[in-house]
Amino acid sequence: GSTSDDPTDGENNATGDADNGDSTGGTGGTAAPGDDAVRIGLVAEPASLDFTTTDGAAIPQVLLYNVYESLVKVDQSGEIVPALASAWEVSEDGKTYTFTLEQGVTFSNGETFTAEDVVSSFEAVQNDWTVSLKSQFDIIESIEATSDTEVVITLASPSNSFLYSLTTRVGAIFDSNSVDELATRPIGTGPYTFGEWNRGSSITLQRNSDYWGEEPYFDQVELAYFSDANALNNAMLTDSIDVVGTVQAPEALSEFEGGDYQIIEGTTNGEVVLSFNNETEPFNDLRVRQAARHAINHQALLDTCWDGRGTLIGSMVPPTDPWYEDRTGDYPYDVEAAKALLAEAGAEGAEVRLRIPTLPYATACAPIVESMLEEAGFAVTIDDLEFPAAWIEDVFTNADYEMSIVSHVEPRDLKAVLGNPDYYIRYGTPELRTLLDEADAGTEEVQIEKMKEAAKLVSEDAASDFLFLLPNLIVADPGITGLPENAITESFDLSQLAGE
Amino acid sequence: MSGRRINAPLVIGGVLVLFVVTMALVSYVWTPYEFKFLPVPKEQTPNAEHWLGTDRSARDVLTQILLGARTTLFVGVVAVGVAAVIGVPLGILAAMSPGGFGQLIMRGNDILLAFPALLLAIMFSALYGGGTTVAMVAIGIATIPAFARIVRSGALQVINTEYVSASRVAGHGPLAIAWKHVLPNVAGLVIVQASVSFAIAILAEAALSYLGLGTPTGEPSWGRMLLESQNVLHRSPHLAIIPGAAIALAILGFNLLGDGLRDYLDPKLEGR
Amino acid sequence: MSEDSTPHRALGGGENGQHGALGGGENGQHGALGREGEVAISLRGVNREFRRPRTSLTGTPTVVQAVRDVSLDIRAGERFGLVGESGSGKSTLLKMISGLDRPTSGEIHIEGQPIHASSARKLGWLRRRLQLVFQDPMSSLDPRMRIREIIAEPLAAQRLPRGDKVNELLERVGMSTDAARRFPHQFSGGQRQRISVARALAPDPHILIADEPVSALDVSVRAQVLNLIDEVVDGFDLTLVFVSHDLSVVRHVCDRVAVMRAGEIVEVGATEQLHEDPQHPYTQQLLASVPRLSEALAGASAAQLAERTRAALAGSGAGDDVSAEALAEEGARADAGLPGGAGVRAEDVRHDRHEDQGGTIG
Amino acid sequence: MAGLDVHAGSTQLLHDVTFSINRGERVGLIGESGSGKSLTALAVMGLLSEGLQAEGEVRLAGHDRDLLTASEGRLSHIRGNDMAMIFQEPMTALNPTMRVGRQVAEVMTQHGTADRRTARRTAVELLERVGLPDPASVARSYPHQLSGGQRQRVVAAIALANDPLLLVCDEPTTALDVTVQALVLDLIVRGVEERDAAMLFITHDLAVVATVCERVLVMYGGRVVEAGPVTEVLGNPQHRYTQGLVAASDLERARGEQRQPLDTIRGNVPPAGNFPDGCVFRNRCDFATEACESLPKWTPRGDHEAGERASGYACFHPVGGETHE
Amino acid sequence: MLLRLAQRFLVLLASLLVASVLVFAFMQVLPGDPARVALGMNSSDDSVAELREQFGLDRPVFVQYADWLRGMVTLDLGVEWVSKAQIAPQLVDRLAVTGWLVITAMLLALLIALPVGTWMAVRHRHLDGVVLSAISQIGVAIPAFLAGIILITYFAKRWQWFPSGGWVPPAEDPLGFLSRLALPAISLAMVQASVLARYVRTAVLEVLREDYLRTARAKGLRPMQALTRHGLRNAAVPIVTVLGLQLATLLIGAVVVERVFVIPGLGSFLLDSVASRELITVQTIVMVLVAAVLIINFLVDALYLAIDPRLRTGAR
Ligand SMILES: Nc1ncnc2c1ncn2[C@@H]1O[C@H](COP(=O)(O)OP(=O)(O)OP(=O)(O)O)[C@@H](O)[C@H]1O
Ligand SMILES: Nc1ncnc2c1ncn2[C@@H]1O[C@H](COP(=O)(O)OP(=O)(O)OP(=O)(O)O)[C@@H](O)[C@H]1O
Ligand SMILES: [Mg+2]
Ligand SMILES: [Mg+2]
Repeated sequence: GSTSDDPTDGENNATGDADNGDSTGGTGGTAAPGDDAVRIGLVAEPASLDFTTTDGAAIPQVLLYNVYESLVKVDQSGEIVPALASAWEVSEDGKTYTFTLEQGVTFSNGETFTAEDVVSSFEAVQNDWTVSLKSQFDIIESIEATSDTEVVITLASPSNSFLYSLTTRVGAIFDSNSVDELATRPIGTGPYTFGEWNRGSSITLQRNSDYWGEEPYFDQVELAYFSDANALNNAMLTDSIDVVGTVQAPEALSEFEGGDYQIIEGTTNGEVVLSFNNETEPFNDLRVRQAARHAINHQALLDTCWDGRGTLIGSMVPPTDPWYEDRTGDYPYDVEAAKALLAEAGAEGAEVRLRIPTLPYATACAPIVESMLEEAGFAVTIDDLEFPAAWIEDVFTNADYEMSIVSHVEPRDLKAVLGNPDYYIRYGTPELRTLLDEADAGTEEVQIEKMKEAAKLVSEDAASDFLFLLPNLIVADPGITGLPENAITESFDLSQLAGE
Repeated sequence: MSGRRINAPLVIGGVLVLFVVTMALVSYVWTPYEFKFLPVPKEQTPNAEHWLGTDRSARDVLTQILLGARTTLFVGVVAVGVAAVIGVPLGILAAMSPGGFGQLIMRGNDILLAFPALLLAIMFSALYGGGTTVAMVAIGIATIPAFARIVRSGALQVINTEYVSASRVAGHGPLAIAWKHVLPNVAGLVIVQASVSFAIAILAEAALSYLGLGTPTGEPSWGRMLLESQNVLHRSPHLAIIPGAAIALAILGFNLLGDGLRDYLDPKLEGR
Repeated sequence: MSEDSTPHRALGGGENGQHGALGGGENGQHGALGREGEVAISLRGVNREFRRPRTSLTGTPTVVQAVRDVSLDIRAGERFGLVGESGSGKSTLLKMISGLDRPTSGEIHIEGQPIHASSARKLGWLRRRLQLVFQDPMSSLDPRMRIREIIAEPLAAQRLPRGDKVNELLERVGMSTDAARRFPHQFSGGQRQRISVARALAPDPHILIADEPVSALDVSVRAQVLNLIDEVVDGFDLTLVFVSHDLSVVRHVCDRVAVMRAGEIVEVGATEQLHEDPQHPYTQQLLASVPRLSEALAGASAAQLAERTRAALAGSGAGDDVSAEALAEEGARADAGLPGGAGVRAEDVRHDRHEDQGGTIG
Repeated sequence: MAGLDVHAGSTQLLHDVTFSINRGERVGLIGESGSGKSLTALAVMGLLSEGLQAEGEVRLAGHDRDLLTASEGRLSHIRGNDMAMIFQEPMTALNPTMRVGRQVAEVMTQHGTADRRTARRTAVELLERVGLPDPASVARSYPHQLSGGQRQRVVAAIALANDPLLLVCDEPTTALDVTVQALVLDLIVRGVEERDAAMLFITHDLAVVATVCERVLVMYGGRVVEAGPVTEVLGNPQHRYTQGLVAASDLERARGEQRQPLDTIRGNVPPAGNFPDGCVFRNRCDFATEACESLPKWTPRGDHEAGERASGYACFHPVGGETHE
Repeated sequence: MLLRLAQRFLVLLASLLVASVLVFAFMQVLPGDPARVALGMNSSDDSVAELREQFGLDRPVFVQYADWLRGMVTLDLGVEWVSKAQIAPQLVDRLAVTGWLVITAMLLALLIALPVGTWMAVRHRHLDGVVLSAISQIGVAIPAFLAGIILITYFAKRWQWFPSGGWVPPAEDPLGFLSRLALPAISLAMVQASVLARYVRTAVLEVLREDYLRTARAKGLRPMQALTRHGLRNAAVPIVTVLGLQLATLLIGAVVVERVFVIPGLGSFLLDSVASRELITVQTIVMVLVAAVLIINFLVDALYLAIDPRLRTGAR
């Protein structure tokens, strides 16, 4: 993972680390459990607690790795590491996975965790889940509990992404007896148990005192939800909360600089995509798409709308993925070239609607994108669509748009976003799909090579423009450690959280 | 005999309103820059090139203020227009129609009164998405009762005057009376109400924009400027102070103008 | 102008059991006029009821009999007076005669044509023949109209040629023609009444109805206006119906007088006769309670006046100290929230004045 | 009251109004609308509205201080106690949200002439004495439940409650019907007589003033133009204005076989501040000459025990005395 | 009096019914399939259909309406589509929060506006009265949310006297409750106080011109005595009218202030529910707000009857 602490904050950060240096020796540190509580401010409150039926990143953010655990998980450097499975083996043909499970694990309702729970959880994904993510398990041919502590999963074909998918919400293990109460009382094996949910303001998690692993430091973690970035920052400044989980307004960071705060800047999986509707005029013409890519001055854009925080990427791959390549040079900022391309396509003055969701990064960047595109000869109108409802309806479901700005935060989502011709970007060319399939089926090296090709393809074919990668910005009181500095999983992993 | 005295609120309000109108008019022929991202540093404090500085998207603030005046006035004019065009005839009708029907109109009016501008705007924005037009229409509809009521009470007084009886004896029908006597005599009330409603419309637009339901991203609007300056308040307070002051002054202007007009225009009708 | 009217002369006084004689021949003052004897206004059994909203859960809605069973003939060229205390139904009666209101029951004919059942739309002809002058010099002229338009209003409404009529009328009522350009508020009460008279004369009516036209004026101005009315009635050969609560004014202006009380006409008769020899106790009471300058100068005191009034009251059957009836009438009027009363209707008070500043949002 | 001037900003509304009223005397004040009658009454009571400034002197027997310069607190003690007032409009003169009985009782508790309980009781008695039937239930009523005549009686009860030395009445019966007027006038006069109080009675009805008062002041344009015993002033007016008033109100003279036009005063009362200099009446007077451009002197008529201002007139061309030319 | 109340009550019921039809009809035309929106980007068609069935969206409109109405009356509103949380208890909680905020703000505003407005009227010809009046004009011109932002900047961020937002129920932590209530209530109250003070000024000025006040002075009451004993009750009639209206606007105005101060009241509930297309919830909240306004109007009418005897029966 590429961690880039804010340089101006070095001192604070160092102090914070030094104080806790010995108590939190990385993974599995030995912080003495105390009675403390910690309050973490976040922006997007989940709509529900049940991610088996409700989509959205906010639910797994709270529950995954904290309340629910999976067999394997992704650590801060992007590695897949053991969780409920202490070890696993993959057969030669890449189709059979054998997991050895931890012993002595109980659910927070007292039930013992066994291989049966894994089977029932995974079968539920295939049978009962209603969100489309369930399709990740379509590849599973069979799931079998060979003993109380061993599970064997057989795939229809080899897939590099399968193990990775187990680190996401579909891999979450539920107690087979309490799935009826998913929406109101989540039961898992994680370091925290679900406390209560004050709708509109907060969710509290309690320390799971029977946790099979290292017990968390804090007795209680309160996740406080704020309607907007500014309110969140204010709460931090007035000491109502101890941590800003994700700073949604990078400009605000300067307010914390020089104060008694630690600022952590990590990376995310959130590619901010200037998406084109590849199916309709004018973006069904490659030259128009290329013109749009040339028209954007990415550095200036990032500097202006996100205060220079974040990473320029150029394609749909974050630097934390193994197949990352710097593609920012594919379409350098060149207004003349853009104009020429537009003229060539006969699309000068092409009228496009930039239909954006009402989310901070989109509303901040849209006016600048608009200005830049107009400079190159597009006629742009910005359309605010309320998020989620209106945006999902118009852009996402009906693809009634020419351009939008959305951050795609799911890990390794090139395939999901661009590989599916029915997805709202309406790209998914056969050429790309072939590449993606080959990558998934091949060895690790093949996978990396094919994925690089795919990333190059979508960039050069200008399937969309990739504005930048959202930074992960955390502000915390100096004494707090173990915060997940990179938001590269679906979870806001609180297991390592500690204080002084 | 007539109370036509130029008074301080009238003058101050008039000047402020005139100032806003001038800004809006000027924006048609001249703005210092185009309203767009400029290749200059963002969040500049006022300086020689950018008299009011630049905003966080590196756009010229003065330009935005000038264009924002246009949006503000536009919202006000349309909202007040909608309200007046529907509310005034409704009020007159309620006053002039016999018995039950007038009561019915007023009861309906009471129900509409229970949907204040902001609530209607939120409902409308759920229906049609946010946006200036939606906001204007919502504010306009929510303001209908104010017009209908004030016009009805004014019209009732007019109708009970002897000159209306005289007009009936002269042979005028209800329509002619409404046109020749009622309307001119409630015009003062309507103008005052329009001015006050204008202020309310500006307020509502600002609030809606602040909620993200008013003027959309990329359009010049004072409420929006206020919203967009929130995150940089600590380091560029002028980005909030300038539009904040503009909003407050415009509201103040219209309120004062309304008060002043109330005193200036015929004191007989409203002196009741 | 009798050629287009169907005279209703057949009806004398017989069938209505009022005091005094109706339409009889005993008053011959203005007998020499052209339309002599023709009935200009005829009322038969006219009633007007107003329903008041119920005031308690159990009570029944009250009905106010503003005018009850009035039958009356007013002949062309007559100067007819109507007196009575406030709330006695004078204005209500006038409104019905002038087609501004319709009786609950009964018949009204103007110059022989029925108006009691006609909708306002069909009364165009009436507007040409009958005009009104009102009491309040402040509210009887539209403050937003120029005098020219005010006077020409009946002409405009009836699409009559305007010509130079406005100036003629202004001169006729003793005002200079440059008044035409001005607005009502630039005139005093007396002048406004002159303008009202001018407006009433514009369509060359046959009948002029005046509802307390001088009650709100000072004596000096009152004299001017009374002279004017006198003059135009003679000059234009009008039938005059003149309402007042002031007996001496009616006595000065009218030939024949009807006395109203509580919606009823209690006595009708020639002015002088009625003054000299009032028949009905109520008329006697009214006459008794009027203070007179001559008497006062001769030494009559307030006590004597009151004594006389009380005696008359006793005669008319009211309580001996206070006229319970008179006061009750007034009270009822106040309750109704009518002009002069202090009653307020909640619907009208609510919001009206205060809403105009509106609320705030946000 | 001596040399009272009242200004509203730069316009002078009252000029040198001087008169005195003896105990037990009833003085009338007549004149057309806008001649300054109410202003005079309010100045006596010290109730002129804020925008008006008064100069001169107002004295009340038993109080050595000039009331015009007296403090508000001092005036409050006098008002309602030694000096009371009845207003013109009975419909609005009472507080609509307070029961009548309390409003009457208040004037007594305010001045400590009775404690709360006795005040209540006395209030009912007073209501009875002003001739209200069933006074107990009237006391429990709100003003809107009473008729105009009844209300005016209540107002009279309030005014008479503390046996004032001076009662000021501003057109107390103008809004009433004649029958009621006759009774209310009697009631007021009796009340004043019983207490041997002085009364200033304002009206524009000459017959009323003649019935009620012994002496009368005629006002026009903010000046007293004529004064004297009622019989003299109204029976034999000297000032041309008084003459005009008397003639115009005499409807009986014009009656006869042939209807005659009434005498009138030409023109109208000008608005405040627009009266001519010199004789205020000269622009409406048929007898006006150049001499009238200067202020006419006060000509005493006979010898009145209350001083020369008590009876006389200010006119260059008095009726029957063309000698002044 | 009873009759008037009964009549007004019937009108209230009818108004509520009409308003409910309006609200329901309005929500019916919301674009987008609420079920799909509720389920999110990655939902399958089957599950959408299932949800529709589960929540009865496939039934005839009037059945849905009747159901909803019954739910409102019996406070059994069912569960939210997405979160599956019971609506009614949330609604009650949120209403309580907004209620605290609005009522506190109103009382605060009244406490300021009554004396200040009266002062402004009594001294309207003097410098202090004019200055106060000018200040109130400026107060009216500052939107509550702007006031909130300013208050946060100084009182929360700079001086750290109060938290910048959030909420705790009074029972849980009375001090914390008060400190969190303070700023939002003040920012609402500032504007309200200005508006009200102006109305109080007008009303008192009006009353000062009344004859009965002159009568009271003629009785020997000092000007202030006359005003307090005779004037204020009469001035209360128009003020109560405004109060009702202002309470209504305050209720809705709280929406924005709740946003600024991150208060989990009815306003944020509404905005969140609109954003996530919880149709029934939106519908219900809107109805609750509208009903609140109508009920406030009714109470204002009832208050009139108490204040103004002229509106009770005239019978003696
Ligand atoms: N529109 C109405 N609704 C209810 N009652 C009415 C209405 N108009 C008149 N009345 C009642 O009818 C009665 C007669 O009223 P009207 O105005 O005719 O009296 P009036 O003799 O003209 O009195 P005034 O001399 O005061 O003008 C009164 O008791 C009044 O309360
Ligand atoms: N507060 C004031 N400011 C300015 N002018 C005033 C004020 N009060 C009264 N006036 C003017 O003073 C003049 C005399 O008024 P006043 O009320 O004394 O007349 P009045 O003789 O009592 O008339 P009325 O018979 O109508 O009661 C009027 O022209 C009036 O316009
Ligand atoms: Mg991604
Ligand atoms: Mg009348």
